[in-house]
Amino acid sequence: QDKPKVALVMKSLANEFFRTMEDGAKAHQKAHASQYTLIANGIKDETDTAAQIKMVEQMVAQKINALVIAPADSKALVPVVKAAIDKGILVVNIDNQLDAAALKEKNITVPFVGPDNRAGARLVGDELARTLKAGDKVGIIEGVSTTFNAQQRTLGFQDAMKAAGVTVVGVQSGQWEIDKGNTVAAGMLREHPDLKALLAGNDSMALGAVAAVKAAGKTGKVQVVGYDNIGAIKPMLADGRVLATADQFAAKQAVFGIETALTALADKTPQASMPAVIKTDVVLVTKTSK
Amino acid sequence: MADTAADAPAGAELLSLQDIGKDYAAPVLDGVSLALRPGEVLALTGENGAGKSTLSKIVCGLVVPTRGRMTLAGAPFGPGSRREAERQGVRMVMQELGLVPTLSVAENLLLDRLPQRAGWLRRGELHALATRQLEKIGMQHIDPATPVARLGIGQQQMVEIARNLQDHTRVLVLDEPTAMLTPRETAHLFEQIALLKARGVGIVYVSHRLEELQRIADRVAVLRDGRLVDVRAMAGVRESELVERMVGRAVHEHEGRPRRPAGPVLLSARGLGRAQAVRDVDLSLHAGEVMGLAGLVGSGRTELVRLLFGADPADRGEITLSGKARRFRSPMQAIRAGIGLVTEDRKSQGLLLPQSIRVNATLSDLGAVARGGWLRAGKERGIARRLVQTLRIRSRSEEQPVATLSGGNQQKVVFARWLHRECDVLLLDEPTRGVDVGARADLYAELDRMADAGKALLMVSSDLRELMAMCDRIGVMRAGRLVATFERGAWSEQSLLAAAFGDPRTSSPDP
Amino acid sequence: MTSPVSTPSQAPDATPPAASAPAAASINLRSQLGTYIGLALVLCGMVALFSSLSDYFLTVETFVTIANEIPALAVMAVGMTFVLIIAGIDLSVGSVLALSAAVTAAAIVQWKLAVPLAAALGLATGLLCGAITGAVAVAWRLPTFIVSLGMLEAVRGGAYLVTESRTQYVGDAIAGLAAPWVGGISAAFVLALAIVAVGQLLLTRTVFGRYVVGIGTNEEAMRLAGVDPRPIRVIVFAATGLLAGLAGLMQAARLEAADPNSGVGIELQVIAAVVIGGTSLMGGRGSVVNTFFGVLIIAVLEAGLAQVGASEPSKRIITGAVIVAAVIIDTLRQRRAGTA
Amino acid sequence: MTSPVSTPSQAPDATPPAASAPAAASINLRSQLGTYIGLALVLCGMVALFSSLSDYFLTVETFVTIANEIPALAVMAVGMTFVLIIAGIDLSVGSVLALSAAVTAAAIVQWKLAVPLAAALGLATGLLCGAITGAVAVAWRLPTFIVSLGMLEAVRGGAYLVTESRTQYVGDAIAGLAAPWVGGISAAFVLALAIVAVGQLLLTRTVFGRYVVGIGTNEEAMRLAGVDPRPIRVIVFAATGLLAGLAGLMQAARLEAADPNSGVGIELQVIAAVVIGGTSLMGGRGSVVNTFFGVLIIAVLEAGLAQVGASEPSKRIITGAVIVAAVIIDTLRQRRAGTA
Ligand SMILES: Nc1ncnc2c1ncn2[C@@H]1O[C@H](COP(=O)(O)OP(=O)(O)OP(=O)(O)O)[C@@H](O)[C@H]1O
Ligand SMILES: Nc1ncnc2c1ncn2[C@@H]1O[C@H](COP(=O)(O)OP(=O)(O)OP(=O)(O)O)[C@@H](O)[C@H]1O
Ligand SMILES: O[C@@H]1[C@H](O)[C@H](O)CO[C@H]1O
Ligand SMILES: [Mg+2]
Ligand SMILES: [Mg+2]
Repeated sequence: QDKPKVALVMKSLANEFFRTMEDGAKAHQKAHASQYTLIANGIKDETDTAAQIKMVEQMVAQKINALVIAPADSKALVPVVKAAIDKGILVVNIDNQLDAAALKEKNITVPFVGPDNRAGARLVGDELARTLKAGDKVGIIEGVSTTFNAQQRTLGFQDAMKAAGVTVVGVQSGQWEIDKGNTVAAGMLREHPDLKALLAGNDSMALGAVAAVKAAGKTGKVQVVGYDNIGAIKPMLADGRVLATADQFAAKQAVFGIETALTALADKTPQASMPAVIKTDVVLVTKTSK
Repeated sequence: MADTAADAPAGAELLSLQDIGKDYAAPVLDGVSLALRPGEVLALTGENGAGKSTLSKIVCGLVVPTRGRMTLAGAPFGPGSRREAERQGVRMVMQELGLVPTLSVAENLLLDRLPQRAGWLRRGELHALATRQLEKIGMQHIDPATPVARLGIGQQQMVEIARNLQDHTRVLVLDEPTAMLTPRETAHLFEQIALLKARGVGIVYVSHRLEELQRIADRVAVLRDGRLVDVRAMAGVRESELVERMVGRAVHEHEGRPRRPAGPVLLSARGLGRAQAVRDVDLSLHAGEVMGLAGLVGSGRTELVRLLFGADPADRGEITLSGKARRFRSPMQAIRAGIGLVTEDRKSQGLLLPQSIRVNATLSDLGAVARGGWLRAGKERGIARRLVQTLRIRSRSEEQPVATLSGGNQQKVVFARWLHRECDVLLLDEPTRGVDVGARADLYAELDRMADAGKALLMVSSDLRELMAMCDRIGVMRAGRLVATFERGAWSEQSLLAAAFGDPRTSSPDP
Repeated sequence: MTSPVSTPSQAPDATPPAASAPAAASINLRSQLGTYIGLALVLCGMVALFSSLSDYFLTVETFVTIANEIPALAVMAVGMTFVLIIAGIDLSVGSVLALSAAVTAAAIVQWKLAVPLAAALGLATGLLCGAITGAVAVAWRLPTFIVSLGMLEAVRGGAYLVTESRTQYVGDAIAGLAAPWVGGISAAFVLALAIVAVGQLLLTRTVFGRYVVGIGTNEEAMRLAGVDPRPIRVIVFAATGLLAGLAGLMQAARLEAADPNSGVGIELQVIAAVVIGGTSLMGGRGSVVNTFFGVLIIAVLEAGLAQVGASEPSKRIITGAVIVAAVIIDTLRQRRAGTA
Repeated sequence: MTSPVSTPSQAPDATPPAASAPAAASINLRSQLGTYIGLALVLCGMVALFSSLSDYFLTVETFVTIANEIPALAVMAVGMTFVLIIAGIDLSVGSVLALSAAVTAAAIVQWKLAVPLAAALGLATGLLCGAITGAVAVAWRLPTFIVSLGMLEAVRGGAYLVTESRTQYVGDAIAGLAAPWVGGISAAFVLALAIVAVGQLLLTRTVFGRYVVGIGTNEEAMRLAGVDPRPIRVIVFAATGLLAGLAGLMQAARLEAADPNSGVGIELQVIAAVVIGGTSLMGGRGSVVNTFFGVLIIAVLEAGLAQVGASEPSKRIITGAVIVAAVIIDTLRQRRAGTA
């Protein structure tokens, strides 16, 4: 009669990405209500690591059986994850990968269920590169610089630009946010009047960049790309103000994470012998994609 | 100015000032030379803004003079801070309270030398020292651990005085120490002054209460417009002479005037009360009369006028205005109904200190200087200027910030506000505190004019002579009750005091 | 200790009794202009610096962009100026901005209301939030810091609810507010300027403004002079809420989207602008025009740093230093002139 | 005509006319206990509510977890209590926390210093930041709000610089501070309790504490009494910086890493805890023990909402409501008791 209790700990639930993740998880639980119970939690922004740690501790106090976590910080969450494992809780990592070195030092293995952000960004970058020519100038708007996936996406964009011989004139952080993305984009457009494109680490910042392009009267002359494929970006893809974005299937990530955990619980697979990485999809989204 | 040394008690000079001057925007003190001898009380008097407080502050290191020199017991003396002056035995009780309301009485008394061991307070010693200090001024009934905020303003003044009664004091400056005191406390203070005198302390005593000066001063110095116009032995000086020296004109006293004809009852209270502070007060105030309220500090006078004004809610009883029962839940309602209140504590309850005289004076009725919510600058300035002239508020212009006015002039600004807004009933709580004789006369004349115009006035004062001169009736409060009401002619200083103290021999005259 | 104050101006036309007393109007005007100068200097210094660092800074384009970026900050700062003068503080403006934008977007996109109606709804939301903050603080006599902190949390929650935590795309339905007008300047900027002007007049020339300053200086004295401070407090907070709502519309118009996360932390930026403009946090003193200078300083700084591509650490360090330096320069100048 | 004279009062002559003053000690004790009760009630109410919503809330484990989560907040709140009592505010604590942690981490990992030395360096960094805030405010007589806002930005930039905007992994070198001791309680919690106790004693029983209260109430009076407020202000801010540094170490010990983003926005949480504890933002009044109750209320709320898995919007709305409600309840209770 004791259904396993699974906790899903995410980052900012004010970010559509995680809301989609949460909705996906909840829908899955509803469909499998007889198999497990779910507690979903997030923190108030992308960076409040301390709050996320508290969250994990509260879940441990709630005597959960499994924890599925999208860590706000790849390194700082490792100690508390270890503490959870020591209490016999099964832990699965999603979205943002925990730091391999830190895991190794703690002598634990945590399976990562998620996409390759660098590869995803590369897809978007390559799509953009097709409209550019060698020597063109572009700017990158990065997410919160302390997050692994933000760093990975910047690398992926750079890989693509390098391959096409396009010059990256600057990388500035827009903190994953629309306002900050707007300010940074506006500054880059002024400083580099011949800028050809802006590559944003997520769609919120891409929205800000679109507004900056419009304010500078350069709609159509400066391309914008994003990442996440959130709802608000769709009309912009349709009318070309955004050229491309990536979909990393937030809902599925959580569901895969949960299913991985449930299977391991059912099979009594010990934490140590779980697979290291379970890749999920990331696909390019453009005007023409369905 | 020449020092009429012949009349002064013998002895070497303790403190001497030579040619002291102080300029702010304009000179406020000029060429003041004065000597203080050990064991004498030198009275310092003069109109509001004459420079008394400024001179006192110079002596005590609070203000640096622009010109002049001082010596203390023969040695050059030029304290750069109050602390330095205090180290040399020169202390001052300031006109404005300088206490910390959130700290206890004991902590305030010993603020600059809290007994400690390695930084830790020694409470036993603190309270013992404080109790001794309080005993000196007859305040031993106050628990030294009480936060000062819980004391009435008069008691706070006594604490301020007690703080400065130190053993090693050589010169003590008292700037209007009795302005907030009642006779009993004043008597305690005078006893202390006598003791200090006997110990050879030199005392500078600033006051507008000339009768007090006659009781305790050896010599009197008169300041006018920042200059010393007279220094003489107190004995044999007539008050009217002093007043003329101060003001430069004769001032009329009202003693012996007939009772004003009383009109219909304008404001009345039945069984009015609030907690323990005011109990079962019945009172009626007639058009065209001035009623006084006497009583000891803390007897509930302030509380009573605040109830009538709606500043505090009453627990019980009713108020009738012009025959209609009213219940004022805020001063705003009382003011709309035609009641005004000149508050007791001008600094915390009356004034916007950083703002100009103009802003403060028109505050009670901005409607009169506005059209459709927009202020009419010219009209406002005109009104303010007229008020400044009427009340002789000593200032550079009506734009001077109130914070830089002398104490008495600040008081006049509060009064000006209620001249600006005409009201049928005016409550006045210690309206002449710190106001000089000349200005008092101006103020009394205004009150007379208001009474003649059929307004009803209720005036709280700790100055019995003022009440006896001005009022048609005097009510006496004790422990929250209105214990007696005397008609003009039926009172004496004796009977008023007796009622205030609760002397069983007094039987109040029948209405 | 009363330190000798330097002699203020010896204006010639002395009329009234004692000493030199320049006519009030001229005092005000001169000291006002005086205050502007301090801040204007800081601003010019910044512009000069950025111009030397970037070839493209000193261009019309840069200033048009800045002009179009500041309206939201500016209108909130006008409200905050009144709030600080009344000795209050409003930490909830950022959340109110987000909620108002969210309500407007939802009204347009989900409830299919007409744009003017939707905008009115958004503004009304802001007004209501501000009125609640003011009314709760007044009713229980609570510090506005804590009430508005509570509102900061609660209203943000409301914004998430309304948008279901998703950025709402609005499209160009309300973009008119942000669209370039004459010379590229947007309607929003003109509106913000008008609000600054009205705010300043309200503060200095009306009975209401006089009451606001008085209440901030000595509330008890105002009460005893017959002015009920409570409705005035509520009005000030309600107006600030309304202006935060307007800022939300401006933001949404510019971004063509309502982001439930927008305005996080902006309250500190707004307050910084007001304080840089010389308004006292203790109440009783302040100027809307100077607040506008504060807004300009912050906007130029942000735009300049982004334009020269300063790294995140140096952006933060420079911003911090400029905030403090601007206040120091302004304070010193005012003290020298004897106005502070 | 004249009002009838009421019966001559039977006031016993022995009692003075002044407020009857019961023994001070007993007043103090009673009103102190009284204050605690209001907050304790709020706390109990919350615990009861969450226990009814979650099966596992009322367990030793939950409380041990909470105990180990609060030390950082608690020690910063102790410092902030002094800051508010002295009529200041310190918005920079979150940034100082991050920088101190960053310096400690860098000292261990990059500069290979011994752990105690590294920790001392981290604490010294906090002390220095606080001292700068205090000294700048004192030297130019600036509002601490704006100085600490500048520091909030600049120090955060410093934290990014030191860590190169990457989370520094430290490992368990300093984990000892956060490691469970007797009954699962960590050393950090015990340390925090000790600091609360020392803070309360310092405030109520030492000359320094009395000066702090005095300066917050009436700085001018203190100056006239010969107490120089400037060094005391600087010390209060320096101590707060030191405590924020300590909070940084506690955080780093828990994370086994220094995150340059940690503590963003925590200043509002710290101030909320202090104000919920009844300390006045106007200065002159406050209690460290009550602050601790404020910290507990915030921690229990956070823990409870997480355990019941409340949705993000409802979390925010409830948090906002509880902050305001706690202050209302406490204020009403105090007013009824006549202590406020
Ligand atoms: N800081 C200041 N700046 C400008 N003028 C000042 C300042 N302090 C005092 N004055 C002016 O100096 C004059 C003398 O003031 P002072 O307080 O010495 O008068 P006073 O004789 O004590 O009056 P009162 O009887 O009303 O207390 C007044 O005109 C006052 O306005
Ligand atoms: N805030 C307060 N808390 C407690 N008791 C108070 C308070 N205010 C006044 N009282 C008490 O109420 C009584 C009446 O005080 P009130 O100030 O009305 O007297 P008063 O005759 O006007 O004296 P004063 O000359 O000091 O103003 C006194 O016993 C006083 O101690
Ligand atoms: O992957 C996610 C999203 O792209 C989001 O926009 C920010 O947080 C990251 O972890
Ligand atoms: Mg004086
Ligand atoms: Mg009184």
